[in-house]
Amino acid sequence: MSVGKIFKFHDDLDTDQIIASQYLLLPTIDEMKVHTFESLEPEFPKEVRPGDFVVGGENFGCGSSREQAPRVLKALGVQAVVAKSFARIFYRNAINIGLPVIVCKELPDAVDSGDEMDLSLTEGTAAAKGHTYPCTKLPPYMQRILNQGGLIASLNKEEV
Amino acid sequence: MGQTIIEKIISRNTGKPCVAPGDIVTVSADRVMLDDIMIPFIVDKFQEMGFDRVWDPDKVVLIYDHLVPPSQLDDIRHYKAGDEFAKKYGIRHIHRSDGICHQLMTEAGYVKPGDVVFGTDSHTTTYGCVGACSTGIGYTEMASILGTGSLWVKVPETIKIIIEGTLKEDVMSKDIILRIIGDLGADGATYKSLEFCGSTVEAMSISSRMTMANMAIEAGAKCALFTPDEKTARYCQTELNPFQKSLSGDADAVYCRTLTYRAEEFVRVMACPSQVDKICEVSRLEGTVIDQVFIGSCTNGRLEDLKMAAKVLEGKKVSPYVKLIVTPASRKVYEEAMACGALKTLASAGAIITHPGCGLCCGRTGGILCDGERVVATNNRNFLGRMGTSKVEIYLASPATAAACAAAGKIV
Amino acid sequence: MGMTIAEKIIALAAGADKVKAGDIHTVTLDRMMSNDGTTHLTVDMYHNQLKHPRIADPKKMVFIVDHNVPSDSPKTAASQKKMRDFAREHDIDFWEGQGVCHQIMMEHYVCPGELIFGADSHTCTYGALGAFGTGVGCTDLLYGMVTGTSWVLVPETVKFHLTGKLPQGVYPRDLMLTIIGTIGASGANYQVMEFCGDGVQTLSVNDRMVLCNLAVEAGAKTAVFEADEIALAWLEERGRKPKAVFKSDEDAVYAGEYTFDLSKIQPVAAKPDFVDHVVPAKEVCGVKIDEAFLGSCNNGRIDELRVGAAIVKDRRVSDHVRFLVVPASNEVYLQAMEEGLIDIFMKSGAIIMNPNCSVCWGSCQGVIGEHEVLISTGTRNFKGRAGHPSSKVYLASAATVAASAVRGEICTADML
Amino acid sequence: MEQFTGKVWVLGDDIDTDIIIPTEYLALKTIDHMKQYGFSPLRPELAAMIKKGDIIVAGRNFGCGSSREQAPEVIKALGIRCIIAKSFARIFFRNSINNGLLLMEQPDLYDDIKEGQEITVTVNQDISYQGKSYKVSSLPDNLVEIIHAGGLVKAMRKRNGLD
Repeated sequence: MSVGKIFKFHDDLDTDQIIASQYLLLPTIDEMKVHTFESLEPEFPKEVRPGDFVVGGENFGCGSSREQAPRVLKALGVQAVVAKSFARIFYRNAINIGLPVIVCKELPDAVDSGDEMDLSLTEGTAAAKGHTYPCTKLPPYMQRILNQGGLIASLNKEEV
Repeated sequence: MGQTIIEKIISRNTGKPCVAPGDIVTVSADRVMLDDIMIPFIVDKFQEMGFDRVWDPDKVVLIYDHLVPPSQLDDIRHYKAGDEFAKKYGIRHIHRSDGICHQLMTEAGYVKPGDVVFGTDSHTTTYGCVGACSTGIGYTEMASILGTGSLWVKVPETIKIIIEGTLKEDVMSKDIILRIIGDLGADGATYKSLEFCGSTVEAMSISSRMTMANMAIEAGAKCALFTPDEKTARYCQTELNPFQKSLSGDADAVYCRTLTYRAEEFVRVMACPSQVDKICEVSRLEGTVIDQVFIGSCTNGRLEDLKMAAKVLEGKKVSPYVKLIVTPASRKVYEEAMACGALKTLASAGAIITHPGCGLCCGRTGGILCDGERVVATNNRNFLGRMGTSKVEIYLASPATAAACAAAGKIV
Repeated sequence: MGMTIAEKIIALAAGADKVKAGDIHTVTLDRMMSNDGTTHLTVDMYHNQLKHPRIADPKKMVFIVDHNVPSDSPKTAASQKKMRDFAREHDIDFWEGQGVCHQIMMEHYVCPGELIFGADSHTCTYGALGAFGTGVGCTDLLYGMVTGTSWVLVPETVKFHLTGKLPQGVYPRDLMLTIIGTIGASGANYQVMEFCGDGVQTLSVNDRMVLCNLAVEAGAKTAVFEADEIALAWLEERGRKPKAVFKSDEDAVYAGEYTFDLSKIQPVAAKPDFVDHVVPAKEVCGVKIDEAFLGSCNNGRIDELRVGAAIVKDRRVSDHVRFLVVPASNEVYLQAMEEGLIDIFMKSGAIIMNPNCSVCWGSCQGVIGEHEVLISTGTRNFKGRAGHPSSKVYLASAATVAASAVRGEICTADML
Repeated sequence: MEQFTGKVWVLGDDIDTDIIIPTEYLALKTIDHMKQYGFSPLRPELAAMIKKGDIIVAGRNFGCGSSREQAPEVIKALGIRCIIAKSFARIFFRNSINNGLLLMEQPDLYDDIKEGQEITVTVNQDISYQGKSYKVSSLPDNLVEIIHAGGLVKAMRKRNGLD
């Protein structure tokens, strides 16, 4: 993990905002990803760089079960999503596809879009603006899936 | 010298004793039809031309059908443009979700036998089913008619088509018109008027005649006319006046061409991809696997079409992995097809029944297909890319044939 | 220490005597549902990412094309074709254009006691029959399809004690929106909402589906009712038998408990752009609308069509409103036709579309334009969900939606 | 006599209006938004290759199909100077004249021409291609009037005393 730029979003950020319905049936994630955050931050797909972070408030990723939501973020190179809390399906989907989702209660209120952040998954900390904030650690079961690169990668590994 | 139907209508409209093919005359419009796809363009041109009033708002009918229900954000702009225009110029005849324009124009009583009518859609030829001279024009010309009430036309030559005898049970008027288009070619009637007569035509319902008048444009025709009769009078809820009664071709009228058919010789046919005049007997296409069937459109979305489809599908199911999409031509057709049980039969067979409108026929939404898919459809055009990509194969057929194909999952 | 219904279902699926909240278990899935929102991605992963592509049991799989029917573009058609071809090749039950996936599942598959994954967030609907249905992404779905199993974190259960009976003119949708408004959009995150109490007896399976369906809008993993006599009679009519019928134990552990007196519930609306922005419907009366939608897996069943039809009967939909009526399934459509409801809607000027997700999913059919306002019986009112980012969606009951369609602005049925 | 020279794009028989501009693009805001999709079902690359002043030569029944006036407008917006075909469909013919897009019927040129070659057109007289002359007939007077006015809109503006 390394330092990246923050893109910050509001509480109850729903999956329709991450990727709207009309793009979900496009053939590939690559065709969808240019529409990420289209109605909120249309420039996001152009501005985000590999290693950058998405930071949210409470209930990040609420709404539909569309796995396209974490996948477009991952395809754009988002290193991790840090939020005060996550909606259940988004959280599970993100882990399944190997996108780290980090619960951190304090950091979201202390940062703004454009700030830099450093995340240490092993230490379970996020650092920004000179402060280091503790993050909630993933349960080992989920950490293992994440470490293996996602659920399908773990399935393929188990079958060696 | 005698006159053809179109010559009689134009003579009467222009107040001349007679007109001859090739004459260029200015006619007054008895009615005009504006559809939702074209309305913003019409409004722009109308304003650009500098008109400050519509010549006769009661003669104007505005119909939303291609974009109902809306499927893209821009569609809403078209409704708004239409609503604003209607409000500003006092247009009262508006249909926002009642069905396809060409169905509504005669069904709702806007067009009577002998009328001269223009519409911003090529299938405006449909109203020839009640003996009206009707034809499609572009939006610039529509804007000028809205301002002036008139339009120049060249009096067309007429091709007479005589059909005598009784059709076989599984043959519909769609099979007839497809065969005629095949014989004439896609440009065989360009700038000409078609005139249908003979015992077969006399025995036909107005719906069947509509199918034929509707598709005349696919042979390039300017219009296609049937002699108004008692059925026409009933359908139009009117009594025919002497002029309307006179609308048949005179014995000594001059025709540029006459085609004669025996009804018994017609068989079920299809127009094969991707030309409307590429006609083939169904028997020669049998076994071709299909992905989708569409029954609807201003060509074949009427009650008799839905009843025929229901008769074929009674007690059957649509073949697995095949979609049958049924789009009634109008709200009235929908209600009648519901009342007689046709919709129930179709829905029980697994058909997808949508709200009346142009649906898939105009290629905006309503069952768009992808590369490698094949569709049998009852509408009027099988042009390249009309219902999806250019690698979609479209076969045009009658509702009876289309329904049979839906049950079989292949052309039968 | 006892177990809740949800815990018992998970225990059965995990082959464990006992499970408790917070445990992670591997479970055998009873059934999996996937729709055209994501199946094309699942199929791609199946072909491109698996070392040993296989399907544990095709009979447990159901594929349903419902989101974008009839298709609106070649790309949509291609994604659906991919799904159709896969179903055909692997002998997977396949439905297309026959209704919204959750309605099809309830009509034809779901049984009490089953643990069901659906690649759609509203899979929680199945709790109406005492099943554990939950929404997952397509990777989870793929894993389940390949192995027949999955992992679940046993959720806590929150008890919703319902008492009394809803007043005339107030509907289960008002009740559920009120509950979500009370507990918030993440008020039950990762939890199970269990409905119980004497009020439950007044609710039909249809009503219970309305409640369970929206549980995900409070963040819940699922919602569940005990499969009582009402549920079992409904099931029997359809010729199905339960897998298992569970009651929560007296000493089961709940993470929280709420009580709602049904007789106190009033017509409500959820204001844009969040499902938990719930206010009394009277507070939003007068808002001019451009479109009204009666349909969806939440509120497109025969009960709601009856309510809507009774209101628009002998009335005309406002000239400036597009009123979309979309039955939740072909079965619902046929019944509504039989009862004369479709005729009433047609005569009122409504637009009646084929059973599908329609504008609730918001990508094509019935899309709303710039600054337009939709009042909907759909599941969500997120920003731009139904069309242009500047458009607004209000959620309300079928009665309020139908009345508003007639009036041209938001109003409750008693105001007509 | 008006005369011009241009490079030729050759299209076939029955070029329909759905090929010229497919229905899915008809509700785009302006002709400029639409024109990139001109001829896309048949030759998706064509629209980008057409240069101002180019000429289309085609076979029979050019412009058959729907009454969409976007068809001649798109062709005009792409920069096409004129279309020479064996024959034209009726509505397309009217729409083109009304928009000031020049059309000529010529029965033989299509059979001889190769794409990419240049031809010289003398309006109302003939077309010259590789030293050979192909006759064209002149338009009826009422259409000449519309073209001289610069299209129907301009003719109406004149009528309404605006220009």
